Amino acid sequence: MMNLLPVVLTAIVGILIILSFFIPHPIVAEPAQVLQDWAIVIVASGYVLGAANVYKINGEAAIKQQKDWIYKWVLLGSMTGMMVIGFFFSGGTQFLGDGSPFKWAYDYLYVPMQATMFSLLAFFIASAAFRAFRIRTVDAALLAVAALVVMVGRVPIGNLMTHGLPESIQLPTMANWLLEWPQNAAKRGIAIGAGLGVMATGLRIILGIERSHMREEA
Amino acid sequence: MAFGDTLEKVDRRWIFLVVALLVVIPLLFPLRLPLAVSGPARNFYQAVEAVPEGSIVVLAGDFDPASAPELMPMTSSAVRHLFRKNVRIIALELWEGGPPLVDRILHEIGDEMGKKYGVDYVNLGYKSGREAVMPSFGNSFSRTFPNDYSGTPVGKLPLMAEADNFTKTALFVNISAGYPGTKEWVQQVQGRFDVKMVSGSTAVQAPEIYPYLQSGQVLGLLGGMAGAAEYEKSIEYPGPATKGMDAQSSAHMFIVVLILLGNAIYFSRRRANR
Amino acid sequence: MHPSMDFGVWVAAALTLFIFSFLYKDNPLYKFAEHLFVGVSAGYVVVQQFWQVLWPNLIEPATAAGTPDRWKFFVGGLFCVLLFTRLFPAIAWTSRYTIAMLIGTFAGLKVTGFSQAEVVEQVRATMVPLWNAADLGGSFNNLVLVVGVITTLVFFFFSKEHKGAIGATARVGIWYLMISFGAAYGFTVMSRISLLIGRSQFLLDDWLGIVRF
Amino acid sequence: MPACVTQSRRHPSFLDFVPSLLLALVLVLGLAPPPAAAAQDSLATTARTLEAAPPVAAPAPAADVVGVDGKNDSGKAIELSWSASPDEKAGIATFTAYLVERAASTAGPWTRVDSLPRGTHKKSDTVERGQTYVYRVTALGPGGAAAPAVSAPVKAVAQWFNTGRVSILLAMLLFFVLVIVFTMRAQAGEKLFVRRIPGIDAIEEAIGRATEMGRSVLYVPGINDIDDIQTMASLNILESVSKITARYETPIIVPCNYPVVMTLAQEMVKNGYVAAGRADGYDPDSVRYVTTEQFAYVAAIAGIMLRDKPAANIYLGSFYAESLLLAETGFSTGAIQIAGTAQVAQLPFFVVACDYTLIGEELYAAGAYMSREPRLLGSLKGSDYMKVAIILVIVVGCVLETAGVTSFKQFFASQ
Repeated sequence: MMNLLPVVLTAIVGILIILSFFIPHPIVAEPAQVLQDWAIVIVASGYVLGAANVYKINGEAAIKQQKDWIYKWVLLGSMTGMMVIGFFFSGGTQFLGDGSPFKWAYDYLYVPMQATMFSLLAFFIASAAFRAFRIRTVDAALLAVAALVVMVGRVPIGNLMTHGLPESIQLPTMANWLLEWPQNAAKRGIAIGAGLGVMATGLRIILGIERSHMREEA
Repeated sequence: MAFGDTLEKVDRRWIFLVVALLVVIPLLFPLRLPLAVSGPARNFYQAVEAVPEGSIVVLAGDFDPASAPELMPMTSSAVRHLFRKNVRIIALELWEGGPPLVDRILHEIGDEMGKKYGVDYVNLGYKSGREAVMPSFGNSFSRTFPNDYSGTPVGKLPLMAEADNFTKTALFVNISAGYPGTKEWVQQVQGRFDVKMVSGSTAVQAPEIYPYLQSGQVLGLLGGMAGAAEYEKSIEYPGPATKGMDAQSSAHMFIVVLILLGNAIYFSRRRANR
Repeated sequence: MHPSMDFGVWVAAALTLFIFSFLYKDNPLYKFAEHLFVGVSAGYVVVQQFWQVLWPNLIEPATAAGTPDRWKFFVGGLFCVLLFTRLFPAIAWTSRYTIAMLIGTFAGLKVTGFSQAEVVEQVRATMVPLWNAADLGGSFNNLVLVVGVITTLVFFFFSKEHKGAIGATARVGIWYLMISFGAAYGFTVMSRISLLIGRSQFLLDDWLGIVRF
Repeated sequence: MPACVTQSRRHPSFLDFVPSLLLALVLVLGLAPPPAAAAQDSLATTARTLEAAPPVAAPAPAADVVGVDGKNDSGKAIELSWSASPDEKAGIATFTAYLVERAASTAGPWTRVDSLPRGTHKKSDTVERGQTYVYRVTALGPGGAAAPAVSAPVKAVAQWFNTGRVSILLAMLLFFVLVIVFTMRAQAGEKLFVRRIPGIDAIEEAIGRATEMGRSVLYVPGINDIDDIQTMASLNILESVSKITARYETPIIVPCNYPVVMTLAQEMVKNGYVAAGRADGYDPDSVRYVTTEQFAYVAAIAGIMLRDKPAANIYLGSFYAESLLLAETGFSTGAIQIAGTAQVAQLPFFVVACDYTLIGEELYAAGAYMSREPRLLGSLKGSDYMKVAIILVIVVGCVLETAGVTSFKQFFASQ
């Protein structure tokens, strides 16, 4: 019973949402809308729950003085600090207003660190291009040619290099053609396949034969 | 193959250093290489250009600082382009990390062009809920966003009284870094509410948007910083994306050289082993 | 050169350099910045969710007296509370109702969204005229598109061994896939380099004031 | 405003039109919310001519105002259309705009809906469900307002089916039936054929080589939690892989980044060893929880690669930016690399650096094939037959489009 009820709930909710796509009548549309209203706040609560888990995992590591425990304190301290200034010292719903301490932390801590973390990939991609891009097969050769044409053709240097040639064989023209026709065709094939995959998964979830999401934390 | 061997075993930190130099030097000493505007970017420009003066456009800025260098220039250009045409903007954001970035753009350009908050533009701020927000927002802007970015009830904003769903808007501009983003807006809103839509995407996501272009689900596409630079050129207001194009070119050329060199070493070694 | 006079910009620049130091090797400065980042973003998200989602969409309407259909907000709030039982193993099972509802909602939305945008619309857009004497270039492009979509679908067909005609068709499908992966590779390179350009612009402009972008 | 004065003197029922006249006044002064570019332009021109030109006549009225309930909606829209005022044509200065108003009955009071420029003869209005409305359209000009054209009463009701989505419904039903039928057939024990997948065939060969070299096998189940179907597919494959490593007596290392994934992975590896009849050979420490931090997780795996030098690296599951770091490090250690993911953006990095790559759905197919789970097989088979149907529809559609018949394609258009 305890296991069956949630499965039935999933089925009812899923079918209602699907029906609301085909039936505009408010008898179906309004409950579907309410479900979406709830989904918005539940997902938000999910983020808060996730933060609680960050506390739990890192708190344990910090207290038990596991590897890198000193940094765990940095993590816990900065997280707590953000929440304290965000909840109590930044003007409530105006928390992201100019001049609030929370906005300062966003501008000068969050933004530069997140942006820099991801910019590291620029270096790694260069290194991987040299050390782990091998044209061993016809397939890889096709991939390489398309990659080179797009890399050069989509930036001004490609424009400069083939400036004098007839337009149809200029690099930007070739890059754009590759993108708009053959690569587009393959992406569409993938999209159709992936679309069917998602629909099948959705159906399995609604029918209750896919339940991996129902497992609880170990 | 001693040279090849040395090269292949080279510490990758040397590669890192060259990448850094090839990005920084062109930024310091720009060449201003000529830029060509691609079809999808031209279509983006034309779709915005076709918006009747005075109408309302929805702008969803779904990104965070990680992709800001690609997407902020696009957002700025789109806002500038729309304001120039006296089009009013309703903005929203579905990525938790980015709302202040979009808000800054709106206010900076809004102030510069003499636009009034609440009348000429509104920033509805952030909502969680990914796909669940989208059809919900399409049904009613104000039900999904009862308050704006800074907590003002939307009932107090004159612009919001004019449009509460997509039937009253002329275009939907989505600036998107991934999930949730252009793909999900197309799936949940574009078809369902029959919305005219354009997309500015990170370069990583851009190839996946092409099928929507050919089908007409998305009317125009800006792909990555190059797309942003093309749009800056179209609206004749060069910004950071245009200024980044020399560095982008030099770094791309370096990666091309790395791929070719890596394979040259690999093939000569294979021949030698035979 | 006009270095920034803003303390915040110096903090941002220092953290940027801490993270870049990882490229030389892993070190305490990087570790510090990494953990600071995780902490700051986790804290940021909680505050953001509270003031921009939970407050206007749940707490405010549920506590205000005049809200129409207030029961909806109470039920929604109850589902949220149930989610937090996951923190307490003894009653964690009650969170299943919330998860069940959420999964059902998303499953429903995805089923209809994908069937319209990714299947029916894509199939419709692939029905294109293959011969138009007035526009041979366009006809050729259409042919490239249709052949690509069909061969790619054949490659992802699992009920027959890839031999004979099916094998040959699937082979063409692989070529299309490889071209699309090449394009994706090129675009990914573009994205990553752009991010580095963005950081360099910050360091050179906002921090050091050497050039203006 | 001399024009208005002239108008009022000539028109018998002036009082009826006070609101619209005021509106016309407001419009001409440019105070109203701008209707649209074209109207504004013409209004501006009119305003200019007015100052100098002699009074002009009011425009001829619009006619045939028809309001119909908006299709396929929840009863919130009325679609209005009317035929043009004969004076609307360009070059005739007496026309400026249409004023659209509505009321509960012809007795009024009338509320303004919109004003529309020349060339626009329809308007979609948002209304209350189930309430009756009458609409009237008045042609406005510098010479005043024409007699309004009034519609018959109209009511918006909610529809029970969105007829614009028939093609989607049919496609969905067909596909669901296929999936359900095949799932039932698989459950009944029918052996459903799945084609060979080269990357999967190569796994045994790679494990064999690791055995010869006396080295281990590294298996990375992706970086997402179990709610990602890719992770589940990977764990299904892991069971079969560990069966092979058990047979060859080769150690397998499985670093995980989520606690739940680790628990399941342990179960899978154990099952594999038991199935191979070597339950004693199972080492619980072979499956490890590392960390949920993306880059820290990758750094830990790179450490394993450089230290233990596994001879075969298998990356199956969901991957993001770390794909290229894994593939690069593994490549530099000379291991055989087999990868598979449905994250399309990451596939290029695997294709160029790995010996075999499972592309997109091949990962799911491999999971279904190796686990023989009816629910997975049913979906796989259902998708296969749906693809055949799709290819047929595309071919027929292309032929008809080429022949100039567009109704088939039109049928698939949805809203």
